[in-house]
Amino acid sequence: MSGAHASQHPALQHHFDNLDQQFEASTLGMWLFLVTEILFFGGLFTAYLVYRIAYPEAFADASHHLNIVLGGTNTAVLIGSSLTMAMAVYAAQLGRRNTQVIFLVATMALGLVFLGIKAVEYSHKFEEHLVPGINFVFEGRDPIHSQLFFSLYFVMTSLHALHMIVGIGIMTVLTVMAWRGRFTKAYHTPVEVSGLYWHFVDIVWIFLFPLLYLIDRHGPVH
Amino acid sequence: MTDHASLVGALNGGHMQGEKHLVPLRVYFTVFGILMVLTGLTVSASFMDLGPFNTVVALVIAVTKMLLVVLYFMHVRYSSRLTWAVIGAGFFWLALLLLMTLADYVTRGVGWLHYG
Amino acid sequence: MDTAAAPHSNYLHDGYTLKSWLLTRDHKRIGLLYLFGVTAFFVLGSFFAALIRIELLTPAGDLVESDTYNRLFTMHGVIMVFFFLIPAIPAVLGNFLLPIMIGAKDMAFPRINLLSWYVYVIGGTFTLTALVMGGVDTGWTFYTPYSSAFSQSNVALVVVGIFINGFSSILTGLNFIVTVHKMRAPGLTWFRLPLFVWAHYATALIFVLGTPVIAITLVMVGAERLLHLGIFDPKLGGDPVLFQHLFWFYSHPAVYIMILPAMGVMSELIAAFSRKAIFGYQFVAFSSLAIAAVGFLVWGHHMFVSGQSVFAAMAFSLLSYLVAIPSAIKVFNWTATLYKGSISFDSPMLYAFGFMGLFLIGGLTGLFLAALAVDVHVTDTYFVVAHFHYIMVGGAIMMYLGGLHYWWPKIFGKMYNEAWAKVAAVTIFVGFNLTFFPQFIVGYLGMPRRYHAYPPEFQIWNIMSTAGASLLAVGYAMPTVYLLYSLVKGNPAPDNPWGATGLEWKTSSPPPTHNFETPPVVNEPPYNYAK
Amino acid sequence: MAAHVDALYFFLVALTAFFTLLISGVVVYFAVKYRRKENDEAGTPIHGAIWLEATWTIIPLVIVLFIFWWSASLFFQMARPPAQTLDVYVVGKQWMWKFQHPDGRAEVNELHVPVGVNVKLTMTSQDVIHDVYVPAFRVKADVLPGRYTHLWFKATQPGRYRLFCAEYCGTNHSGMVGWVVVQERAEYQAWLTGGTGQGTMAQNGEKLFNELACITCHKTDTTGRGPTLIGLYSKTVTLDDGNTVTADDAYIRESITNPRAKMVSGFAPLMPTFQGLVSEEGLLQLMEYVKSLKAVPSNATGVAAEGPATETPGAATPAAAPTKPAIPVKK
Repeated sequence: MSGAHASQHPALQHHFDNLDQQFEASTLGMWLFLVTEILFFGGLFTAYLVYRIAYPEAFADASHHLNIVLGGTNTAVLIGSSLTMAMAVYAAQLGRRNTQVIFLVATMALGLVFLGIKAVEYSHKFEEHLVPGINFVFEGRDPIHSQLFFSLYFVMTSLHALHMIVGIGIMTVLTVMAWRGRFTKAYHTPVEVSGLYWHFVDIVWIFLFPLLYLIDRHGPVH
Repeated sequence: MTDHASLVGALNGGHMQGEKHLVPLRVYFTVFGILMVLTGLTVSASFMDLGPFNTVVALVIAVTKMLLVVLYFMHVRYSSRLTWAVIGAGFFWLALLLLMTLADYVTRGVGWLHYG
Repeated sequence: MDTAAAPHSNYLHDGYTLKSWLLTRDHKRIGLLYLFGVTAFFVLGSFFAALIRIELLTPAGDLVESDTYNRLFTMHGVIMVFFFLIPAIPAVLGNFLLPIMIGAKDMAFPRINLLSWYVYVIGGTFTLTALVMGGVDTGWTFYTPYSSAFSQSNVALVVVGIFINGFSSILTGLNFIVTVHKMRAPGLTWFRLPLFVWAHYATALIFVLGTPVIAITLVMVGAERLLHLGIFDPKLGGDPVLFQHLFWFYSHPAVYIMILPAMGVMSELIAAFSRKAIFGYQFVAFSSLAIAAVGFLVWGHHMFVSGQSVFAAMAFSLLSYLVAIPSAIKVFNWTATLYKGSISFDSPMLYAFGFMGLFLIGGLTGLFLAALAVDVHVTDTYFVVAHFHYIMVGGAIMMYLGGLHYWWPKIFGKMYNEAWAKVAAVTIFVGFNLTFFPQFIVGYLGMPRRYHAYPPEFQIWNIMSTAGASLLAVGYAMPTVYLLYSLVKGNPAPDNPWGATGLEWKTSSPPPTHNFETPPVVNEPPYNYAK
Repeated sequence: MAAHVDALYFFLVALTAFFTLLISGVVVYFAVKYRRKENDEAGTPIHGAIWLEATWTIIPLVIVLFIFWWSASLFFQMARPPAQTLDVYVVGKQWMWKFQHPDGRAEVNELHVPVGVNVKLTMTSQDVIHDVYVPAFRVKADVLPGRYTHLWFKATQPGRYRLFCAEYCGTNHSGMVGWVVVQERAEYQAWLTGGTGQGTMAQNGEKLFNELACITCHKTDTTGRGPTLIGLYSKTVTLDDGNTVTADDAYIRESITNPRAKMVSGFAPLMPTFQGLVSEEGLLQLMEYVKSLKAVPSNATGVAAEGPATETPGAATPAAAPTKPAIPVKK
């Protein structure tokens, strides 16, 4: 053995040789988890792709009923939260406790703003009778397949929102840990790894926004 | 970004956590700025009639944004080859799922092969 | 669990309370928790199989109602596939052995490892709850729109159960990959790894890349069934064939989740009982990766009559043939390993010989199903049922049992009765063939699967099959008895009863809590018998 | 066709037997010859041979590519219905098969066809996925809701052949079975005309066309609010977005159930959906009616290849070789 236990750190788990190995393992683990997430959302994107190619008009008509201002704002909010998350990791890397806490809280706040706006959008959809299965009335060229669009819209955005909620939960734990000074320059693996997760959720939205909100906006409104 | 070389060097060699991939702040802010600009761009592009290129433009912009987030916010630019391989595998398998499923749908109505 | 082990103590003596087991983070104990779980599900699944075989003794559906029968084969499939076969070798043997084989103290993420077992138990609980409430009748394949709009059974509960259980696979796979990458002992390069580890690494790739797709697919089925969000139901504008694409994207590679670890066990057994390095080590190792990768490209061969396009069917057929090559390479290399070996006939090796024969038939009959024109005739008949049982029961379960016998002395430190073990291995082999070979014939004659009642001309084959199944049941009952007996009265096992190589045989039987008294350093190639 | 499938099938049986016996034989031979004689004996260290690996990679590869070529070319023939076919329409529902012959006779769980004639089934389901499977003919195809699938065969011997539902469809799946009754042509003709005067499918379709008031808009001339349907079938239609579409079964079905999805150029989107208002059988009858609306009145009803007398192409090809029914036939 390399005798790496010389610098025993309290956060080092017994089965690792040193913090580096532990950090690399955690990062690799998170990346593998994100790969599973890619394929998890991938199933939805497959359904979306197949139906969008089959029923382009129905998807365009339906897409025009989404609110581009709210969707765009949410995109900006989420990108902003990615920035604050990156700053939180940066602060952790430098071992700055207060900055870390501030940026983690900011990330959570932006996440909550996103969810709030999403809730407003959902309530509009209820009012506009655009919720398949519960309340769906649609005037368009191809209502039944526009309904398909809204099914996918709700499944995709709600699963994305669920990931946001989980992310905010993780942030809460991290904030408490950071506040208690658990992260140092030498050990802040949880912050880094959770950051990867948060950015991934942002990336999903980066695709959802144009795919759901921006279909054929120049085209005629039906 | 002048100190990349030393950063990458520190990364690949033996290193202490905390000193590695400390990306300069201005990189984060620049990336954030570009992401916001691209968001505006994708919205305005969707209001222009580009024919079939509307979808292409939207996807190119989305992929660019994704790459920026992955490379800088997620530090992949400074990560090991293993990380690159893992991410590559993820997207490759996603492509398999999308393309092989699509292979069925796009060939369903072709000529007399319209079997179903 | 982090307390240092006393000298000469082992992981079994590291606490005797229920809590010391249920909160353990020791991969060996987690492996045993899984052993308990998969055995329970195997017994349950076998019970349903027995009822199915008894029902099919007569052409008229006279033992149970058709609704009951449909629930029987569905629950048999769901339990055997998701709660027995998929976790069996990886989560029991893989969990126990993988860290030891690479000289690590534990998995990379011990808590996640324990979590995966709890996730498995919770998923199983949902499924059992559905069972108690009357079961589910969609077939394990959950084809839409039957599952999402028509079935009157507990589809949602089972779908939730399988969804949750999927995370157990994902977490196990993730743990395996990280462990193999980051936790290998000094000197243990990739080409010094046992082939068991290669096979489990390949399996883990499928866990990670495939399982999420079945998870999201089941979410969509659930959304359509519970919330009437149209996705697959044609009445709501959807395409039911899309479900089949998404389902088989995972569920075909899932077959390789079952067989790849079995191939890994096979390589260990052949080497150990021939006392010889595996012939063409690198080819066997890479063929595991090739199977895992190409296995993702062939799912459409389940859908040749489903209404998918002829072009897609052709592409999937061609790719299905390509995946046959790495399997063939493995078989040839195992055979060549025997050449000039020192072959013993200990009970694990008997399972290995049995596996060879059954896997040959199972694999070669796969050629029939990849052949478009023949598949049209035999798909959805008993031919398919026979084929996949040859792979999953003849292949995976034979090696699960072979591996269990091989490593039993290591796991529990006890020797079982070798004579009984030999009798059991032969009984299982004979019983298995009697059960499933007639199904090839009745399938070719046209008997569709999932039939509660069937035309009288098929009866003779079904009687044979049921007769074979009773022998098979006796065969499976035997190990349960003598293995359990060995725990009480068995002779203590030496550290290396078979004279085998591999790090697991260099530590004590059973191993200490942290696997090795002194962390191992590897400085020799694998299967180095010619010292 | 069945004989061709069987040829490939038995080739594969021979191949399987050959390799199973070969490898098992080698394994047994090695196991006996190299059995352990001394307890501490080790095997001879042999690590591999690249030429052997190459051999057992390339030979199987050649074999499987050959099988692929054989099976795929056969599949092509099975997938493509011949030009001249006797059409029968099939509706599957939990748990029965309904067969409609174009000129009227409908039957349940029994399908009468003449011997030596190419029969094409156009199939759809009213509920879940079913599958028509006639083992003796080696044919099988899923029957999907919301869509038409096709299957064709040529029976070469009179008799009764079992028909199964091969895609699990719920409670009474194993009861969704029937018979294909293959008759000599004269016998078949007699059966066909022996119905109770239900009228042809096209006639029933016309009745439905009037009952549903389709006639008010889709007139026989160009004065209607909807496009005329005269001579429409299999023609190319220009849509309002400039695309074109062939007026095939799928298009006509969609135009009835989801009329606004493909709007014909020059017409307003006035037509309501008839989804749920017309049964699957009704849709097929309407389709037959549309098909019968020929621009230039042609011979007979316009239903293709309905007269068995004209139906002989290919009868002398190898495909017509007598099929030995694999299933004992009950008379």
